[in-house]
Amino acid sequence: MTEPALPDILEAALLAAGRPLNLDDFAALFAETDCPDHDTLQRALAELANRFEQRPCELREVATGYRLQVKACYSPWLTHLFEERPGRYSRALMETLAIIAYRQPVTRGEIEEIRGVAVSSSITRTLQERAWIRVVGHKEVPGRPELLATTPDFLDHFNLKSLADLPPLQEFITQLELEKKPSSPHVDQTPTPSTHPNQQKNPPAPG
Amino acid sequence: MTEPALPDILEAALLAAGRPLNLDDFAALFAETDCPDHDTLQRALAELANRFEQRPCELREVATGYRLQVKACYSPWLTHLFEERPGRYSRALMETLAIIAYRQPVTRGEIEEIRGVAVSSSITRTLQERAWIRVVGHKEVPGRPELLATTPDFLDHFNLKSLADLPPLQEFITQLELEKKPSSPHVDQTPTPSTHPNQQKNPPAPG
Amino acid sequence: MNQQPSPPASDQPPDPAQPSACALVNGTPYRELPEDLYIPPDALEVFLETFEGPLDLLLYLIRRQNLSILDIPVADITRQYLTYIGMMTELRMELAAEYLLMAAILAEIKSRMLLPKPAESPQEAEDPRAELVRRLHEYERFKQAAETLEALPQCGRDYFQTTVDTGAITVQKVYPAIELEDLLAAFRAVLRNSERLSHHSIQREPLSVRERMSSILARLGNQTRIPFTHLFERHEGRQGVVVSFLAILELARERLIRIVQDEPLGHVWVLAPGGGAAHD
Repeated sequence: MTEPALPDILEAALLAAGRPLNLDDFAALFAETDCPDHDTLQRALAELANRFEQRPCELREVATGYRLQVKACYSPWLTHLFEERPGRYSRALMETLAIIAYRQPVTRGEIEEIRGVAVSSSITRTLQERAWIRVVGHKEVPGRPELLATTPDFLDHFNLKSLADLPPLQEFITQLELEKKPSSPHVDQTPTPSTHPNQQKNPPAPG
Repeated sequence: MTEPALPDILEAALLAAGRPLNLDDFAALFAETDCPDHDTLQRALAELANRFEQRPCELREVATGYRLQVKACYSPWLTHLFEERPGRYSRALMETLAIIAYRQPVTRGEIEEIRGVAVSSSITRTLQERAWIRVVGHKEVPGRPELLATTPDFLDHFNLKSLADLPPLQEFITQLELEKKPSSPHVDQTPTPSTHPNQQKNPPAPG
Repeated sequence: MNQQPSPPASDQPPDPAQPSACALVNGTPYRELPEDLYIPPDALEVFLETFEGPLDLLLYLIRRQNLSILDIPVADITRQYLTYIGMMTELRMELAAEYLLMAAILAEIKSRMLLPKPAESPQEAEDPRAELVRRLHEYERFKQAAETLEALPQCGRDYFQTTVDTGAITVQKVYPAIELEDLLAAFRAVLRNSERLSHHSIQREPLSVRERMSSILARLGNQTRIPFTHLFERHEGRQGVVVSFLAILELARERLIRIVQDEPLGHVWVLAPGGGAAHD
């Protein structure tokens, strides 16, 4: 078969390299005796750039050299290639969010006091990225800690019109008290696991 | 701008993915409502393959899907791109790999019987690290030795679509039987089930 | 492409004058290990190490003399084989037990070949070499298969995967889904674990007051100061006014806002705590 044309060799190199290539890199593809000079290379690159106009990738010159990149207009399709399967949020994140929702505006220190453990900054960052919480001010105490509150996006996501649509705190507290003080002491004494175990472990959702 | 044509979208995805894509991967690029069916995708892929004929890369179907690869005729130039030459693998490693490929699933003991020497654990480790082989089960004999088989990545690396595409094993045994003992069942009597010629012709499909 | 990784001796025509050359170093046959070490010992070692095991060594010995595996001159081959083993031992190379086992097998075959064949039932008299021949064939097939495999196009050597930059592609982030019930369950867990919380006064603070506190703070983030009256929405009615008022009082109590009046009977302003004094 005939020897490939210069622009083809350059295209092959750009496709295989996976990194930007500069003129010296291109020159290094060739044996010293038949190495094209920089002018020739540049003309070949110009031809290549032309050739790509109708194709899904384009030749771009960046700081470290030339590279091929997929055109931005393919984003709507290619985004699906790179999306990661969404994971699950950690319990720590969910609890932090719940405390912010019910206790807002609240500082990180106050959340830590309630949960008894430190709130990692990755949790608040995640919640802020999702635009569910925001900083609404600073508490005027030493260190001026940020005051965190929920956003309208948070309400939208959970289909709430306002925070008042969240079940009132009192409901939780009443439930917890029921859990803690079983109405009949018999239940504790007789070891019959069948006695309302479900209720105790998973209190029903508040109406 | 107008919406890109289907082959262009597929080309963009193949260029961007950096791994082989199968028909399901292609389908996943689209919203459910305007997802082309497999026939349409396959026609677009055929068009794409045509389009590449004059270009430095080609569309190839390997075990895990379709991928674009730079044509082999460019390798004289491209080897200069990479500082590290791809390491040649030792004969011991290639022989072990060949036995696993043609005899799978196979135990380490069976490999040792064929090669006449112990299989060093560094060889199986290297093969597993490269994701060319994996343990697919255990043989129900004393010690429950691991059964080794090749992976789709192995096929991908060697540019194969399935194990059936492996070059056929030489049939020395048949020749021996014909020359030496044309009508005698001796070879069959030797209690080595692995030498049955039929088995050797058709390596099992990957699991 | 199809390089023979086997020792270089194979391209040497068999010389009947010296059938038992024990090694070839740079093409020169040596019948015995020279005492004066003209050959660098390393070179010989490398040569011997090219064998992948006893079967490989045997195959080499057979192929070197263009012999058929089917008709091995066992006596000859055994002698040559033992010479190699001897060299390896002399060089104190680590000798795998398999080499010695093969020596034993060869010796056994040799002795059985010497025995007269039983006259009756010639069909069952198996050639003592048959099993070795089978193993040699079997090994040779895979030795060749390994070479064929090695010669197949390989990624990064013969063909190259394409990778282009995807920096221009914007990726939408997909977030985990959570339901309100998940959130409430998390909150129940918090309350269950936090005795302290239930003793606090929060249980008496209606949620709407805290929400209003957040929204007032958020507005102060944008505006730095807001006329007090603007914090009340007429359409919310009396209850809304009460909620806003309680929120303002609570914020002031927690020193999250300042309430100032520049002049008697003038506008009352609500300020972010760090904000400067209000003036028109």
